[in-house]
Amino acid sequence: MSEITMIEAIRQAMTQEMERDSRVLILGEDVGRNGGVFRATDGLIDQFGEERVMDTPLAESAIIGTAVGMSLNGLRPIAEIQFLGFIYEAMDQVANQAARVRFRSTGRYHVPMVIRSPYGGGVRTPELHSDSLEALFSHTPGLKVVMPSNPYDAKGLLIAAIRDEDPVLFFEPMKLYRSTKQEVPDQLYEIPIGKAKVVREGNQATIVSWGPCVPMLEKLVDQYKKEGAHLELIDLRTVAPIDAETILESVEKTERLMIVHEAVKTNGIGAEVAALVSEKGVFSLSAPILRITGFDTPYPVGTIEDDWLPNEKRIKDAIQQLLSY
Amino acid sequence: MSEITMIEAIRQAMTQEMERDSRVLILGEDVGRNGGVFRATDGLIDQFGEERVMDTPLAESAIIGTAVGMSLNGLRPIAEIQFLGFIYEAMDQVANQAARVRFRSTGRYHVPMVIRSPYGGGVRTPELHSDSLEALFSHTPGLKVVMPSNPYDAKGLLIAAIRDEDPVLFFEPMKLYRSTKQEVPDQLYEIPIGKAKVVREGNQATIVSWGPCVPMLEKLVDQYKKEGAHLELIDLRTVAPIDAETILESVEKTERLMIVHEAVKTNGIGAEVAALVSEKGVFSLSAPILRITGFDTPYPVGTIEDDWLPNEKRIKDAIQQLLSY
Amino acid sequence: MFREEDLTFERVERLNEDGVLLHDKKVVSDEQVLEMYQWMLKARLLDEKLLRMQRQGRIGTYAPYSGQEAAQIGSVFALEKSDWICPSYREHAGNMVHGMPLEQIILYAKGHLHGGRVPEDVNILPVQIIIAAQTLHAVGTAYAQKYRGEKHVSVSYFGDGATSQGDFHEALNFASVYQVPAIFFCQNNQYAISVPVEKQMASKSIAQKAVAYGMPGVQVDGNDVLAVYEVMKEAVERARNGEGPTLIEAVTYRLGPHTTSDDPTKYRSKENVEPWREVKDPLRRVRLYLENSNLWDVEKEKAFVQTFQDELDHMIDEIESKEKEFPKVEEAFEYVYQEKNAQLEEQQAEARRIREEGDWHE
Amino acid sequence: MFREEDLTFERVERLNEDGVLLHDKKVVSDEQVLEMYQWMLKARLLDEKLLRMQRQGRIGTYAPYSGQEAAQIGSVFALEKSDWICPSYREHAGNMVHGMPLEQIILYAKGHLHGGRVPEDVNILPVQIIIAAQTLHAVGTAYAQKYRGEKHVSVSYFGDGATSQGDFHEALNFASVYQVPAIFFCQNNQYAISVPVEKQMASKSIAQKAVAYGMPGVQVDGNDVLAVYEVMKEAVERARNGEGPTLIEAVTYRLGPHTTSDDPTKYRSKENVEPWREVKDPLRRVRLYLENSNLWDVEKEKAFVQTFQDELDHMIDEIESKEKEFPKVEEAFEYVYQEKNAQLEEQQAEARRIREEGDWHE
Ligand SMILES: Cc1ncc(C[n+]2csc(CCOP(=O)(O)OP(=O)(O)O)c2C)c(N)n1
Ligand SMILES: Cc1ncc(C[n+]2csc(CCOP(=O)(O)OP(=O)(O)O)c2C)c(N)n1
Ligand SMILES: [Mg+2]
Ligand SMILES: [Mg+2]
Repeated sequence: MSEITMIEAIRQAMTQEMERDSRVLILGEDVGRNGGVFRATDGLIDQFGEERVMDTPLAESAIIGTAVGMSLNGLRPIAEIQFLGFIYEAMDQVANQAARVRFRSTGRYHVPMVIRSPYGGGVRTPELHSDSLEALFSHTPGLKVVMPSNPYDAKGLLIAAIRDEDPVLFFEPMKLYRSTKQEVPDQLYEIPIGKAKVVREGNQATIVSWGPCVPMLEKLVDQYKKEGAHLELIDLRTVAPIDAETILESVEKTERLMIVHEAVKTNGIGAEVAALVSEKGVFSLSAPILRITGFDTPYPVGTIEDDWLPNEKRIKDAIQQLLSY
Repeated sequence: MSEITMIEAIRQAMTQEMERDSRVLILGEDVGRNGGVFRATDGLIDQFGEERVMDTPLAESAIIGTAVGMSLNGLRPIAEIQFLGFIYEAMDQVANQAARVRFRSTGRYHVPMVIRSPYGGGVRTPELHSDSLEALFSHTPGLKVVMPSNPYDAKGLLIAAIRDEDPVLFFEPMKLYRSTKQEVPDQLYEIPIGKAKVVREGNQATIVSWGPCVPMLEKLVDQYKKEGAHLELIDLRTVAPIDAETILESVEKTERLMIVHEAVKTNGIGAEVAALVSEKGVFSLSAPILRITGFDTPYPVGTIEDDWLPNEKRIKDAIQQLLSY
Repeated sequence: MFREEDLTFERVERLNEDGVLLHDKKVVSDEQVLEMYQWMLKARLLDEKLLRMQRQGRIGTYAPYSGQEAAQIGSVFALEKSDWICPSYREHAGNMVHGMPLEQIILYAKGHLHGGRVPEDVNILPVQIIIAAQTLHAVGTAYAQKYRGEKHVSVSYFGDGATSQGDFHEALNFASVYQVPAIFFCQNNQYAISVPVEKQMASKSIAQKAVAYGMPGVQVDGNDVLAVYEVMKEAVERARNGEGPTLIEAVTYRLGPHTTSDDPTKYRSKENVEPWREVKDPLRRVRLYLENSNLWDVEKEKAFVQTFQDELDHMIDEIESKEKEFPKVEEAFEYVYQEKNAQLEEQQAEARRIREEGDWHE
Repeated sequence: MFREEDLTFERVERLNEDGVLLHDKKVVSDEQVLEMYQWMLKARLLDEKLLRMQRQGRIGTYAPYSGQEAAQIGSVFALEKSDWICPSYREHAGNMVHGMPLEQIILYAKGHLHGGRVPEDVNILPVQIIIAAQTLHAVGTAYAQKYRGEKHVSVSYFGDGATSQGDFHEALNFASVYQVPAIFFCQNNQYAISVPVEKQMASKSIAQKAVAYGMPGVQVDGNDVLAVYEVMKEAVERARNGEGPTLIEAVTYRLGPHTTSDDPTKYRSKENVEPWREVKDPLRRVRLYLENSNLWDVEKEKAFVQTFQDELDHMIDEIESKEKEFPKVEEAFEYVYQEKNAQLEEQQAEARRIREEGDWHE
């Protein structure tokens, strides 16, 4: 056990998996000599050499397409997209290629690869660096989308992703890279992909979230508890597939649901969560389902992003509203 | 007025707009000499010349990126993506560029362009030609997504799209290109983007759909009517933005909602429709919200696609279920 | 200033249109030429059969390759079975030679769920629909070979139109930066659907594009199976020796429509096609050579055609007799992930129920 | 076989590192050289100021361009105001000369909502973050010019790293196919963040890539403002005359970090940087030339620096005194579409309410 940040946990997961399995390698822009723009791969090129920690030319489609080819021929690449907003360049290779090879070859081929990418707001990045695009991929069968919210989960989920036989998108909230430390086991361990975690138990309302919003919500839920309001907080951890069972069980108990995410509202993952409940748990509901999310505009500039993101004020107002029913 | 097919209506809209406004031009693969693989632009190169009906090299990102540049400099391009499944190649130019120029320049620039693309199943296309990807774009602020279901709407909506000052994705259900003819006015007319149409009135359940499923649903609803069940059918026509008002009004009356679309279920537009209702109309509901959609697999091969798509049997079963509450 | 005028243009040729060898140096034996011809003939017959079947509604949209047999087969002849092929949709001739079973090609054409299931021991990727996407897969598979110290090469096949795609450029760049054993084999059949190559690009050749990547580029007469073989052989040797990738442009012609949905009279004239269908036909000159060498004659041809057609018909009959047993929709759910998640389980059950209960589309 | 060895490599140079003209033929007057120098100096001072402000937390992440002033300013000097610029994020020097107000540059750096609002009469697109995306916008804007029969040209600016992107390739191909008046101006500053150009590509130059498109390609000493001007002038003339696009590679060097978040010591040594910071500095040689021509001296330099710095400081003070009045979140909803839809109306009201009621982040 040691107290480490999320970025350290991520680096540790990759290092240990690469030590264990020579088929695992890393490719991406600036991941080698520079150790990644967030230092996620710092030092790895010295340990594993440039054949396994590949500084690539600046071309996202090629990074993912090459990784697909590698996976088809026995390797297990971890491809890094420097910021999630740049993944559009590689959409065909992600959605038409990686996601479909198993299906198109009815199992003759499959693509055991991981795509890591930082995302999310609140850190005053330049334009186009803060988008949360998970929903695009949840609408693409063949992909899994994992979004950790703390160092412990990050390590266990990334190891599970590397060992997964299918393409896994692993999105890392950059706001949380170094925001806190947590006790993380030194050894290798897996956290199953596709299982949500109830991080706070309660019976008055359910809050579903993941990634960057979770720590803020934990704090808020703890605060409410002191004031006597018992909220249940679910960290999805994996947004595709969604762990519907855990959500439905919770809503059955609390009768109230709120979803919090940074991505823009319309057709975000929040929509799918709401739809699942309106399909299978509608009679449990005593209140409307609320979504507190990024607004339906492009991610804005630094001077206004704090007012654009789901923030405490918005969430508290929504909780008030839920509890008023 | 003349009786024409949808493909003719589309061609007519483009022709008449090009006659009216010299800033309008067309670019895409095989749109010139060949007249488009579906003949949507047949004859246009003869009428307008190859400067205005441009056969492009085979590169979707360049088609959209060039069109963005044209729009920024005073033209009004209509770009064709040969099949919607190929738009992934141009995702950056669509979602990061076209969609955001107005925002990033706070109004100094805007992008009045149309992206036309055939989509949808049931016509035994080769792999990767039948995907319905509208939901990817509804999650991108700055874009509008229009999906007509008949010749009359297709003409009016396309004209509105061409005249719109913002980028409009205009998706054409290839199944309906030539399936029926309809009376369409010879002159130019606009159908407003963003307004749904109640195509059948009823009070026992609401069915929301768009594009390729609408004709089948009209037939079914008419059938039910004969049998004494009164279903309301809403053709969204525009899936981004969604006309929430029309849907909510209907659900308030019918208390039952079903959404039908060809796209895969998870995080499809159906999720957003369900979420909107669970947010603003949840207390009207007497039954769970049902989604009858493509299943959560990649679009399958021709021998099984009819069993994969929303089909009459599935829809009837769902209606039965809705009415049983 | 860099200008293309400074380049020296050359098109490699070995066997002229009359079946006469242009150089003494022949790198293949007459037995091999015969074998190549027989494959080309089979390929032509298969293509014609599939085209007919499409017209009869027995298969789906089909992309014929007639005219391009020399390019495909000449190049695949230079490969070992352990080498990888990343093909497009118009590559059945080459794939067949590399081990793709005929049955598999027919199942694919029939929209059978397993149509893309390449046999385990055949190193061919599922045919690529998305133009140029496979060029990157060749880089990745080649990298894996190099990484493991294997001597295999990866070949990606694509058309003239594909060279306009960003992926083509990114693939050549990656391949040359990492010096992987990849070969980029372009069949310049002069059209991307309706767009002629002169409107696809402003350069005089495709091969010269290699210069942008510090990579060797070769243009070859793609209807000359011996020239193609030779050029490919050299590229394969360079790749195996760790000397990196090559771009090959095989200049050929698609005799038929782009696909069965295409009407080529919209964009090219009879006069344009005619010479390619006759004197320039890739089979013709090999047949002339073999006849002149007394290795082939009309009788042999007739017997060969009969045997193969019988084999083919028999195979198709077999497959068509089982059409009712083709996989059903519920099987599709098995191939989305290694393990089905809860949503897929539920949907699979629903799909099966609907299909079994439904009489709506019988 | 096509090989890069067959090309003749040449780098255009006019003014050597000692400020001595290498050719008699000078296409600019001394007054113009002086003007160029003054712009370069202003640009350097602005860059240094912004870098300091970032270190003080007064602006966000910043991408300095010091070292690249000659490339940017020399090339923009060859343009008319009616020509279009499609810049990347490292182009303030050139943009400034083309008419971008200093205020606008500062607002952008401050994350002001209107930071990207280029003045109506300035033909510069919002700075591009997505590598190489703007190369296509140059094709489109140029096409519009050609379509309307205007003589303006469009220039896209980008880095060495950008040449690896598919969009770069597609843009050059489109531009050459349509023969639009577009110029592709690459500042090869030798690094894409940490990746040196030798790992970015296997070709000996970037300029040679033009050959793949049948387009002229020129390599120029990017730290030589006169050579850059001359080469650009020629390209602009070709474009205006309907002779199509040109690719220009200006070989230069980024003296500072990639952005203020970058630590260049991770990937390059002091020895590597030093010569570029000294003898090769683009300002130095022009200053030497001007001093030798008695057009400039230490006093003049001092006075000029003082005046500009005062102007800059004053402007920044003005802006910073109004920071509380910067646009609020609700204004963002005005720029998604020409007209707000119902959802946006509702969300805008909510955003305003939350901001006004909220004390949570004061
Ligand atoms: C990304 C993408 N864009 C468009 C298409 C549609 N399409 C299929 S084949 C084709 C032309 C391809 O031309 P070429 O590369 O020369 O290959 P050929 O068909 O001549 O063998 C086009 C445009 C596609 N399949 N994928
Ligand atoms: C599509 C995309 N991928 C990655 C990045 C991250 N990124 C920003 S600048 C940069 C390097 C660019 O290098 P170059 O083109 O040489 O320009 P320079 O920064 O040297 O001016 C990278 C990788 C990006 N902005 N866009
Ligand atoms: Mg072709
Ligand atoms: Mg650079």
